[in-house]
Amino acid sequence: MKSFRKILVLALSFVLTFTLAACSGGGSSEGGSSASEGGIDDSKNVKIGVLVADATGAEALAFRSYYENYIAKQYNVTFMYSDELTDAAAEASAIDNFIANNCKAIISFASSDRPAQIRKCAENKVYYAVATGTLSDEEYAEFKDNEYYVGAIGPDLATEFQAGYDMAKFYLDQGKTKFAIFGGATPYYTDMHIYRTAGMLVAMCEAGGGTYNGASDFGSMIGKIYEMNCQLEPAKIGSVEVVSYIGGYDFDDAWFGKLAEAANNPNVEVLLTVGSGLDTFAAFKQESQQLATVDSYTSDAVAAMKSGVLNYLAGKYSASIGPIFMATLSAVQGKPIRTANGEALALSQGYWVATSAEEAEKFYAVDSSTEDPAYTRAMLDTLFGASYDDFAKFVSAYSFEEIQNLKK
Amino acid sequence: MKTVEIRNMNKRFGSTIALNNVSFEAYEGEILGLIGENGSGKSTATSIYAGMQKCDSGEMLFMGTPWNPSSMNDALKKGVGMIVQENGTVPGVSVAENIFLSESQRFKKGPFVDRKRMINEAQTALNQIGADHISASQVTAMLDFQDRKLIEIAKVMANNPKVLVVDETTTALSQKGRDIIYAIMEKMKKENGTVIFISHDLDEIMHVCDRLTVLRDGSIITTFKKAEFDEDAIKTSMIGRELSGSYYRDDYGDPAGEEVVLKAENLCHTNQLDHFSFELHKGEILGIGGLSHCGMHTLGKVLFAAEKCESGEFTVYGKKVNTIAEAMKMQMGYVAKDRDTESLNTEASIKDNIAIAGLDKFAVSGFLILPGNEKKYVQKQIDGLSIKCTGADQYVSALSGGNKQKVAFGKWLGRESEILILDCPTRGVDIGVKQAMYQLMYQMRQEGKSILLISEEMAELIGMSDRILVMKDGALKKELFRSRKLSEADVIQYMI
Amino acid sequence: MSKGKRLACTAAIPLLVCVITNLICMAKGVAMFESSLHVLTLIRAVANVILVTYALSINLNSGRFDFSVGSIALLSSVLSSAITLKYGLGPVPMLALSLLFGLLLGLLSGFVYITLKLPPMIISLGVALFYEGLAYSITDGHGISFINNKELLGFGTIPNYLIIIVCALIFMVILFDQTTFGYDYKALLSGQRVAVNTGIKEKKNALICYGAAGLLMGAQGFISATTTGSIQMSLNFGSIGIMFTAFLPMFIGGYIGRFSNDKLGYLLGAVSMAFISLTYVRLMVNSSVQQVVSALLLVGFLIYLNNEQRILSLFRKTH
Amino acid sequence: MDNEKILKREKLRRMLFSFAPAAGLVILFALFMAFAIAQDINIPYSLKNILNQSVIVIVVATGAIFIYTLGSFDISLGANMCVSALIGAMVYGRTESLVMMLGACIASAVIISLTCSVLASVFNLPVFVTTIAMLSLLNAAVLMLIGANGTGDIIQVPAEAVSSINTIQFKLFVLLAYLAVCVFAFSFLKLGRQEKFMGGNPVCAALSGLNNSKLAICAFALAGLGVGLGAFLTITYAPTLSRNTAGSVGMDVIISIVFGGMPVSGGARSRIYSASIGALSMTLLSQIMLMMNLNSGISQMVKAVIFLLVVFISMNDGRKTILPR
Repeated sequence: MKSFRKILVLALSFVLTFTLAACSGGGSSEGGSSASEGGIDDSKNVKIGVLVADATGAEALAFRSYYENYIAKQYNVTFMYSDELTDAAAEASAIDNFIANNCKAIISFASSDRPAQIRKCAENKVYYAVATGTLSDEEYAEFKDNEYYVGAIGPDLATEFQAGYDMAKFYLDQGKTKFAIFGGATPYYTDMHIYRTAGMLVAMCEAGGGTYNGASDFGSMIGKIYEMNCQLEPAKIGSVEVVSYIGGYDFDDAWFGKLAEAANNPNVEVLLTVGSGLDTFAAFKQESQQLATVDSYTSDAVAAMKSGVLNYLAGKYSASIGPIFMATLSAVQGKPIRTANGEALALSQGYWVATSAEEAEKFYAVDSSTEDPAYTRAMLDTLFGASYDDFAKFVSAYSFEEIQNLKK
Repeated sequence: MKTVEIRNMNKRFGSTIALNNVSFEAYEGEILGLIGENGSGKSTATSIYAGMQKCDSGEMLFMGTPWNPSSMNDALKKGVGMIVQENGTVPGVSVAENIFLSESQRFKKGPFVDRKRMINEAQTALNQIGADHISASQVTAMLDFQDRKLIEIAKVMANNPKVLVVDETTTALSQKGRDIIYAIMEKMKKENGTVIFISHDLDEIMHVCDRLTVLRDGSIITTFKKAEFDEDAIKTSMIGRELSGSYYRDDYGDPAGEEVVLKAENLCHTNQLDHFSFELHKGEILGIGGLSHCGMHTLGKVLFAAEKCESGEFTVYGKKVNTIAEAMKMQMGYVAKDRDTESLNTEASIKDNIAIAGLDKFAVSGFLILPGNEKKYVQKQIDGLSIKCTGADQYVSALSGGNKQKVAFGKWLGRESEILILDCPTRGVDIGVKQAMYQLMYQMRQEGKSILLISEEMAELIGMSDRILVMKDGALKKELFRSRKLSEADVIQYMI
Repeated sequence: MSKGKRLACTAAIPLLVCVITNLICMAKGVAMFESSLHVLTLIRAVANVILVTYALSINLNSGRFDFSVGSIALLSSVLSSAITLKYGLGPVPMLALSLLFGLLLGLLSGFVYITLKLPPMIISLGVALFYEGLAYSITDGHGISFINNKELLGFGTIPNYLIIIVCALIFMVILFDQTTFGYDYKALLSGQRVAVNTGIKEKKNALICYGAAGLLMGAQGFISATTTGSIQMSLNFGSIGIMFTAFLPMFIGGYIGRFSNDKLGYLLGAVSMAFISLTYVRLMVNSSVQQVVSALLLVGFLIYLNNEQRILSLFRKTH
Repeated sequence: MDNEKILKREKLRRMLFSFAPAAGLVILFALFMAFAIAQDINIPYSLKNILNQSVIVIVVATGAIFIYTLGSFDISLGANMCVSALIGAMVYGRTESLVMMLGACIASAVIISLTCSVLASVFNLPVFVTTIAMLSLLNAAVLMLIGANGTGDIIQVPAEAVSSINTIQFKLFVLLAYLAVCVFAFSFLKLGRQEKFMGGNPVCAALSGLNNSKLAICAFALAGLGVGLGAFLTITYAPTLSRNTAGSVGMDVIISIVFGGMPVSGGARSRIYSASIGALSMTLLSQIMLMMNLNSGISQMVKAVIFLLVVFISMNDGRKTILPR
């Protein structure tokens, strides 16, 4: 009868859609080279879950391609990627999914509620590591002895402050005095962006000899920003001036209007952005102005440096998440990398800063290649089961030149 | 020359048989009457012929050639026009656009539509049928029901069809509108066209038609020639059986109760009610009669607190009533004229419709509804009114007109309403079911219930009411009392 | 209603909004139009809002709620910019491609609607998810960026936006007031059953509606892409946000439409919204205040619209 | 074919159609088990996980069914839940009592939900536009609440405070208790029948003594209760709240209700259990997508196709001559 035919169609179409989708899905890894020296056991496939905070940002995609197109090809590991996780509940569900799918470890880019993530992984005997991020001091104190907490490698808040400071200082030293600042997610109280903005302002205070509404050093500046409910205002800082400030990611007509307004201001010399400079000021920038941002080394960013749209790029190189992967693999295979008294990793890593097209191109060449990235398998293998000091020495040599020396 | 020919046509709507092997024909220069109960198939057959819907099987010929129109417009262009009973115009557009609905192609000048030419041609079409008081550029929504029907007529006549179907249009029109239609039909007849005239009104049909075909339950019964027209013969062929027992009430001496259950004083409401006062007694059927716009329908709504009157007030058992819920607590019930939107929810089942008004009646300790109690409560009404259905869960939309009305009655009888306001309760119901309704009304009267019978059918008022109040322009014109000698002429003189 | 009064009522809201916003700016010591950039910001806002308002109103007026407008703009701009960058084409070919893809995506959405015959809101939920997923898969999540392409970014000038606005207005007025499709559309709008019985082909009409809405959203996608030089991907209904910007202008347009052509009414509604956006820019209003003001304006105007008689009679009583 | 046989077929067909969503759920579950066994995942943990992820959407969607039954529509439920959760967490911060937190969540959710319906009925605005305006107002309120609380971008409840009740048993208890209340109100109280009738034909409902604004208030209150419980469960599941909390709940509720076979226009065919079926089906579907490890674009496309297919089979009775609106 007509209705049974419909139910049959339903069943058939399900099976058809899945088989179609299944074969087009990401192929599983081909299995890396067999057991190599240093005792890495490549015989058993290790499943690692990755918690994604931003599924469409250039930086996130660059990281993903390093893991999926290089690491997964070199080692016998499979990466399972979550959807974009916007809140703590989504993170908890994603971790549960990974645990259910027998993931041995989880590398997390999501930071809504790190303690909850670590507790859930520890409860279920799954190793947990923080990529391109850090724990706060209290958090580190709480989890440093937990054997399932591998550690964190990435710019700590001091490094974020430094990135903002260096960016502003680069132009202050050139005598620039009129700035526009894009505060990004500051209004949403996102620490990373707050500390970068604070860095810029402190650098301006030092160069301009004034204060920003009374604050001039690291501590007072952070307090001042929170005091203003993270809604910053343009202000004169001695001889330097923040001509205009925009915060938030509204992407509506008014938001574009504000960005255009800031860039179009004739006496603004430098456009400083805590992030996504290409998606904000790039289209409105005038020839005479300089645009600085914190982003990753993508082909678009490098092309922008070449064409002069972008003039200062501080970026995390995509291979920077290699060491944390190796630390996680070591822990999973029973050779955890701990401090003398058994504490987890907590290493800071900064940015590659390119202020000219050639530099940017040089960084990009290394960063984007899937044959010879910044950290190759050979280099990472030296970290397998390494002592904390050797590991720390390797990680702290993160500038471009130091990495080239490590390669030899 | 045969213009219209239909051979062995069958049509079914879900479970109800609409046409069962129907064949008939009509000739040039003739007005063929079609008469029959609701659901007899007369509207279905003609609407299939006029292209509004398709038949399941059967053959159709027009002027001798096979005939299968794809839509009403297609049929109209090829010479067969139809004027439907329900509203056939689109309110939101101009009169001209209604006249040339889905024909805007004809007025294309290059890629665009020549609006001026469309309005001019529409105005000529209106003037042709004598409706020149309507301006073609006006928005249709601003016109009253009469003028909107004239627009439909103008639209059909603009294509000067060879065959014209008039489906129960005259009943809803004013005298001016009726005269226009009669003139058109005479003109068509003179010019060797064919008119198929469908109506409920026996006198009108016998007066206008040359031949009369009778349908019942989807099949042709017989055809009368003008000479053989006889009211009783036609009536019996329509119902197919002698009406057992009396049609209306046949008691004339039995007085109504003395106790006043409902008292209304000087009710006023815009142009609908003009200081209308009356009393309704226990165990009385009080008829309210008048032309369709005399304000009696508004009276029904006001007494059920569905509409607020501007001044004056009414009391039930001495108490004022402000909301429908209060009226229902005072055991009042209201069967609306527009059955499918105001009395029934056709989206829901029979059970839903009957139970909704009586939830408090079968709720355990006032709030708990148990499916068992509900089923019992509903089944009592289904059996009591002998509603023909597959079960309480059948959707009301699948029922016939008569059964729908029974469900509407069941809704109020279920909660033992003592005072019932019935607004045209037997409109669009077969004679068989009508008779059952009248017997039910009489039985309710005997049980001491009071009924306010609002009706546009004189025979019904005279046959059923203990007293008749005739209304005109919102005011009480005349009070008449039940008597064997009371005739329709006595009542009509106060209405017009 | 006399011609003069009709004209006055038509211009009332946009003029009122323009005056009030200018007063607010002056009160804060900021001139509304200091440089040509502000005019550009205003005109770009008008272009963006009017295209979404027209696209949404085509289907919403005939009772068809449509969540997929945002995703059509997203996917059509992704497809058109991908081809433009691959073959090094200029902005005008990109606009043409964007319109074409918008039209095709709209027609596909309409085709799914007339075949499955499900309530339009459900269809639009499925279609929005599908188009977002397709855009993500095509660009593998990266979206598209052409900030180095001065030629494409250069498109955003006042004359170009004005041309798009005028073309949209002419397109809507002609399509809906002059063509046979327009006549059938209006008939279906207020008398669906009668129109279909008389012989109007509703399926064809609905298909053209979805196609026209898609075309308009193609243009909107092009404008927002060439504004920033990059197209951000969005998943899980990330793209439906843009439709909420169209509700206030649509209601303003509906009100103005009583006194003159409703297409013009939508345009004047969009102009009013653009003035409000420009005020947010000039006063550097932060986004949460912006959201509250917009929400209050929407509710306020709706309260007026739905209680006009009560308010007017109240007004007459007090004077 | 005589009359009886046709009627029987008609009844059977309608009954089968109402089972299509349930059939969809069973088929999805079978596919999930097939993939789970093939990839040898930890099935008990995964099933617990599915319940954990669906319980919040089921609770909110079941409450929302009362609004949909009336034929109206609410897109601001997610934003309401975020605000209520933030208020609940702030109340916990000051009172350290879970009961107070629960009370605060429910109270604020019900009040917000009622303001929406009161705003619509007092000023007779179209409900769906009122909810869109509420969406913006609530999003702004979230930022203000977070600002006022002054603890950075989050408002937190200490994890150990809620860990005792962050268990499957507690969630099942809350879910089943709330479902019982809703099923009782929907099927055994006057409210349910009156709402179904009002959703089908408001004119006839009024003439049968039903009070539209009273029913709307009850509907929005019950929906508010659902949102309040959802907020409480969100806090227990993930005690760190931010402006993005419950970001996707608004749309998940609409998808789940429609996927569960509930007619968008409400009325007599509304079913209270369609939210549970829809929510579970969608979660199962996401789990299957995850196991296939597809790129998120493709998995969203597959989800869209299946969503339209199941709704097509469960809703299409094929006899419609004019296009639905």
